Amino acid sequence: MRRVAKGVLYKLSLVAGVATLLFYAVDLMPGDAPCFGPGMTREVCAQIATNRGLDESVHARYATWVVGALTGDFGDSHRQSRPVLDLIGELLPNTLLLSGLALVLAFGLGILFGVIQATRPGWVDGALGTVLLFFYSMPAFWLALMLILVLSQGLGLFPAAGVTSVDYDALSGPGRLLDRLHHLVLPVAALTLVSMGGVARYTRDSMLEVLGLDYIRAARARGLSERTVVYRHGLRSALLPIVTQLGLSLPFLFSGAVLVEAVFGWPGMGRLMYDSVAARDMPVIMGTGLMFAVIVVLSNALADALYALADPRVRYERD
Amino acid sequence: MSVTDRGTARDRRGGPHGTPRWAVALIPGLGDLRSGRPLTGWALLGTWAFLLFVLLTRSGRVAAALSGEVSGRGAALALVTGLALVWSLALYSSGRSGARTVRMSVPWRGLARRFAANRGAVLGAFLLMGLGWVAVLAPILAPADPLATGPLTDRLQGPSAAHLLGTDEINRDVLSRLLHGARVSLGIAFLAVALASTLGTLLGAAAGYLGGWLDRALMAVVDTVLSVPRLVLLIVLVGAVGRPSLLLLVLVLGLTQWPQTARLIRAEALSVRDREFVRAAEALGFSRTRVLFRHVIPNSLGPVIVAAALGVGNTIILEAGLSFLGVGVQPPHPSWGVMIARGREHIHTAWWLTTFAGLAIVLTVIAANMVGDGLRQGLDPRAGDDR
Amino acid sequence: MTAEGTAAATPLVSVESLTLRAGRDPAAPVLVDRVSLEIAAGESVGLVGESGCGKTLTVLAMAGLLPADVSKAAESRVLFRGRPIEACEPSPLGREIGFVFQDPAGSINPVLRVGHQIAEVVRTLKGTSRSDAHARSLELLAEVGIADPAAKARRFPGELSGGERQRVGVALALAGDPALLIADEPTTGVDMIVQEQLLTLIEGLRERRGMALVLVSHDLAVVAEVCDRVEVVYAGEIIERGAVDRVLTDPRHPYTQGLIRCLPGRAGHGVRVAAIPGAVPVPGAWPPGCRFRPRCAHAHDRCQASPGLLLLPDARAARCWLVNEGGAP
Amino acid sequence: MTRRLRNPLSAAPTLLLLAACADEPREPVGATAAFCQDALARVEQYMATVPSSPSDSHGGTVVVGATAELDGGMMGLTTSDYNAHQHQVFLNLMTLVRYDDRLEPEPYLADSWEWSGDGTELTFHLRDDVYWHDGTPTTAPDVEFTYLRATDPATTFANPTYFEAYEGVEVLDDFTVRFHVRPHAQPLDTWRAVPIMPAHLLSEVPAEELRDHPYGTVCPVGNGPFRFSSHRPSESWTFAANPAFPQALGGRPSVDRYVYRIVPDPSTLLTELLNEDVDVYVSMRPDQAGTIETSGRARLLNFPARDYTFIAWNSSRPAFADPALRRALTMALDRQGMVDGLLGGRGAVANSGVPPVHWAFDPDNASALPYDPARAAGMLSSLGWEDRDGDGVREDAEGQRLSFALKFNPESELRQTLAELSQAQFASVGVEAIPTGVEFSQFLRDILGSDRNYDAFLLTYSTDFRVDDRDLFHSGSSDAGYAWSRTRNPGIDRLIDTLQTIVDQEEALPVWREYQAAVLEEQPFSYLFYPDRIVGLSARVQDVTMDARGEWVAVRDWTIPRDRRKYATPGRP
Repeated sequence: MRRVAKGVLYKLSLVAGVATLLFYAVDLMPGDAPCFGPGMTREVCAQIATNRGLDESVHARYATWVVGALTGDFGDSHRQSRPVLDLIGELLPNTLLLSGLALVLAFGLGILFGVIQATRPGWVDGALGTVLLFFYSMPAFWLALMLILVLSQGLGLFPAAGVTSVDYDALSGPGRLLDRLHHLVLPVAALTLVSMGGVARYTRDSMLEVLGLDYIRAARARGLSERTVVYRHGLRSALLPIVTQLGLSLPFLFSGAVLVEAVFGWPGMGRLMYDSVAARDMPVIMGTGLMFAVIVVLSNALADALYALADPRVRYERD
Repeated sequence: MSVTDRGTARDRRGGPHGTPRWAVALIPGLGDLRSGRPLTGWALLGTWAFLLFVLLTRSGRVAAALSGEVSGRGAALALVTGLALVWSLALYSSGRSGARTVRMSVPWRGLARRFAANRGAVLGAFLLMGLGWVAVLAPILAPADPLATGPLTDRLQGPSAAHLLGTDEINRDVLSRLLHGARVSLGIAFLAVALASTLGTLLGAAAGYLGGWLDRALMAVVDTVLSVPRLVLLIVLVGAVGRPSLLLLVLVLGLTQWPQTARLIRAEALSVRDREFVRAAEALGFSRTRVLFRHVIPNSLGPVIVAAALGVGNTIILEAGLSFLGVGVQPPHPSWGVMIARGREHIHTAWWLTTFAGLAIVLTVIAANMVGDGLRQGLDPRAGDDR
Repeated sequence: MTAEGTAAATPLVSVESLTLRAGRDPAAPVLVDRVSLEIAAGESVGLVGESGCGKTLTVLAMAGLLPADVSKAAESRVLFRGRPIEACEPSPLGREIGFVFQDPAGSINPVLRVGHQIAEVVRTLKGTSRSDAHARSLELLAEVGIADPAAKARRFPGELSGGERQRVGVALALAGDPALLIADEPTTGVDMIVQEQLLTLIEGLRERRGMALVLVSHDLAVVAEVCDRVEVVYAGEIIERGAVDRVLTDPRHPYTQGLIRCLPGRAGHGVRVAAIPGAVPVPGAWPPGCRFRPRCAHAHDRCQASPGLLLLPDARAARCWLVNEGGAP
Repeated sequence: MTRRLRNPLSAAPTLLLLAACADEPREPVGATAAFCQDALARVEQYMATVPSSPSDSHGGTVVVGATAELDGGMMGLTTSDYNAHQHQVFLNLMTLVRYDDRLEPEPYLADSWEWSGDGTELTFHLRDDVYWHDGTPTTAPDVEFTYLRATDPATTFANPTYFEAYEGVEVLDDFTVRFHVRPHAQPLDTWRAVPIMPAHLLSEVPAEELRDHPYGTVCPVGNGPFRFSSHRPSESWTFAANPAFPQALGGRPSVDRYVYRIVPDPSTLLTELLNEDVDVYVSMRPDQAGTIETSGRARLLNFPARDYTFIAWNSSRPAFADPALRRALTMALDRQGMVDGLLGGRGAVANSGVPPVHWAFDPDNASALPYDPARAAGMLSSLGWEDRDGDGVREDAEGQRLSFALKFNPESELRQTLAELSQAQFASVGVEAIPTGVEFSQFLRDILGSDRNYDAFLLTYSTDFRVDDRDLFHSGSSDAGYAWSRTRNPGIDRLIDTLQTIVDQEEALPVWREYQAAVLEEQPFSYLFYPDRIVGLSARVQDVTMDARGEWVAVRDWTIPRDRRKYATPGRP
């Protein structure tokens, strides 16, 4: 019980640390919310700052923010004049959909290709490895541009931007699903292709290591089929480090999503965060930053939980 | 294991028989090739051939640069010293009888051998080395000034004999910008990774070896930094200083990378600190700092080296991403990321602007990854035997 | 009955001129050199020798389990019931040949429950239903002497003691009701009491099930306790063979004699194999002629030529020039 | 691998936190949410009662693509965003007057207006058939409310200079409102620019909360030809035709639905246009126009506007104090080349902040300060700037190098290109310009802050119809935010003062010419060019006219022909 409490406390303190780091780092950023245009005066800018409480000291503002955040009030966006939680609620599902799907595909396909590489040494391993490394070495945004140029503009197969079509609301149920999937193809492909290689390489190495272990040989000696040996015994153990990798790669996927979202006009958290930093929209920066931190901390916890689930040794060696 | 060791031993016995001494002295790397060190041999030979080729084909430019008439004195000096160094090395080794024996401790010797046996890794290493030289020699190699503009009415020319990779939106030579871009992109990546590795190694090893509050505090910092998506952190940090200079980019890329390294090396240090030689050193009464630097760090470096090689690739991509968002390298420095970002305006009509810069990134990152893979397998004997 | 008759006529396993090399290269060092032996149904044979002499590789070859980096010479043949083992369909592994590995901890998957692993093998080999396989796994656990099999079946290997783990290893090997059990140093790493229990278990199982048994050990005493016949291996070759009691009482090869002198009770406590000076030469560094020559007290000029395996009465054989001269020195 | 063991259960409480975060915003929180729910419900209620009998020519959905959000949304009292303002005055809200295509005021929400004899009282008579989208009539108190809030400093109205000459307001009756003013140039321009806001919705909102009030982005209830239907942040705004829009003003718009889509990457947006997933690409990059021309999959529209691009010189830095030097620097730049090359001819060389669409624009200045590097070099030499140490950069007698940082915000590709181009062209006359990209927020602080942290910078500025350079060049405001050159020229001061008080155009024209010549002489900025606004149009959309008034000036008339309609519209068979 104490261990659990300590774990939760540590994670909460991480989130608090991120919030503090972010608040003071953003405060260090010179420049104010852009107030600019013909006739816009310094007085107006100063008044805007006063209205938003920006003329207080940074510590006072931080305290105000913390008190608000603890009571579930993350403030209102300056650029979008609506509650931050409202904004996040609109955009987070988009990001989760894109990054989540890409994550699932990257890991699913990556593990599959990694196993194929590990079990088929020779040219299959080499060829797959080369192709995967090629995509892995690409900047995601560059691949995104190329995908748009070829598959959207050139062949007209997929829309280049957006989450849904303009007439989404008028579509039937299955039509809506198809429309969403149609819009997901390119961004998910861009994210998946660049991250798949890492997973595959990891899986391959892990598989090779596991497949060389005694108990795999022993399993074969007991007459188990190659399929059972590779997938049930080999992959199951090889997955352990990959599960850890899964937890650690979540922040990367969100980072990658910032750029992919920008290219595909995908209204998500990455873009929201980027735009807010440019506009010094502090409530949104803090809200999204905190959201990211929570997701990362959660995914680490999830990775640990999965790890424990996959590896009984963690469970019984705990005491 | 013992079997393959013997095989190498047999190779090593062979000497530069049959190759005239003068050839060995004149052509760097030949001696190494003949005495069964293909890695060193080809590296020396390749470098020598490349530098000589550049010197011969661009002698006018080199001379002008040396005399200060045109820019690129540093590059010209590097070219001449590099050539002199390679040659003197050849002369030196040919002046001695038999093969040189490089004294390496056992694990590193194993690494070198397994690395050399990995064709991909060797190819990657040569590619990186070549790119490194291209970056250093960019002012001499580039056919034109990367900042010099041509007439605006004639801009965005496609690849041609005059401009091998075409010209950009203000009629600058893309090839020249690409070559100079190598300086910026590689320079930033290597410096940032060096910074991160140094910092991460020191802090991570100290945390792992010394433990206690230092460990807890450092790991809390590490976990915190790793909880923020790196790109977001980078945007904020670059923004916090306002004007993204090259130095700043190196700093923020390095300072956001070290936690990963620290985490890796801490895990290593944790296992090393219980090994006999560390305990023995402590028992002898050596100071903890001395034990840290003499025993713990050298024996934990393996994963750091791998992470550094892979980190170079990641950093190049990250820098490109930052530049793509407009918060990275600032003009007129032509980094590859900047070239893609700027070229995307013309992606529909002038494909050469984004394509070549993108390929340069892909090539470099592939090379860095292959080297990283080679190192990883080289450091792990089990993995090395799978190939 | 006819089947049994055939089985009696053809040995269960016969190994003919087995030569193994480290690597594919025909010039690669030889690890096992022209070993031939036969195992009849129901027979129990011990393979004895110091570590590194090729015992384990020989039995792995018998089961068709050679590691990828070891290659078998073209003329070598391993026959199971008279047919090349590679050609047997389905593979006799598990079904006809059960293998108990040296390291029980390493040879059982640490992340799967014990009962699940046994049931999995039962299901694969016997094609039974899930519940039947589970019931059978409990029976097997009971058979190998694990108390409270139902509870232990739910445990992970890491939660069992070393002895229990090895018993599970035996149960896994028995899951297919094999005709031959190969046990490779099954008692390594366990204490004397557990070793005794395991040996008793294996001996009892063999008798009850009428299986043939190949027991690999560096300890002649272990083999003497369980086996009918013994094959002494040194530097990749068989150097002596015969019924256990005959070999023990009348060893013909100086190496066997050395091994016997090391047995506890004969040379007193605390004395180890060090009674034979020197160490087994590594593969590739075997001396020409008799390979035991450098360590042999009776070495002589003629020992520079290999003596060959000399057949003796009572199905015995030894590889020593001294044998021809009418007995042990 | 060594790793710390973490209890998997420790994730549970944090998981709840996430669940809470993800669920909560589905229901917008607090009183503001209730405000918007009520307002939108009343709009639906009212719209159900309006008879809509669309003819055959009506219908279809037009999709406009742009790279940025409508910052501030439809809150007309605070926005400074160009696109947002256009949507306010042409789609969702109404202004008292609007400009016709000759930029002369014409009636809009105000049916007519009159001046008192001494020019100090301006009386508007409002139309009586304009209703807010929730059915409330638009009346004089709405105008009064708009004026009072806009002039209240707490509201932070974006352009207080609009009301510099205004002294008070009085409501005469429901549809008559009178303003008290001091005589000044173009007095009606204010009411072309400031949309009238709904008093019945917003009068309870404290002035300081208006800027961040959700009215602007969640429930903008307007009275214009389009009514708000939804806003997905960073993604799209959707408006529907307002069937209750007065017939006298043209009635309901031609299209059923108008969608503003945000696609931040310009090249992706271009692809969307070429694929007809976007019909109107506004503020297209000049470089993309060429793609449109060669593709044949879309057409181009470009028109001169009120923007100009310039390099501002900080004359308080000694090197830039001399107007002659600034003129020499201008002559080192190939401005015609920029227009022809970078803009593809879509634009004109600039010589002042008076755009060609302005009635007082002086076309005779077009050939002033021509591109002449040799003459520029000569002028620099004669001013004492010579390359004395042979490093390619000129120095003055004290050895001070003619070298400066040229700041710009790298978010703009065009200005990035311009910075690099200027560097090259300055270098050819021995002047070292160091392009220095500065992130926009920081850039604004540098150029607007009182420390004037720049030597020179590049900017594109959008002037008002009522050109007033007081805050740019008048000595009286040289400490204020926009006095970038910090030049003090009594002649220019006098001209600016005079111009803002002359009501009659005939009378003002010669003064305007004199002013433009004075600016040319003083050269506080190196004016580069007036870029045209460029718009890409898909084959789907017809009847599009655009001019200096803005892209959306005639959005009511845009048509999607019947055979080109591809989107199903909710609620229409």
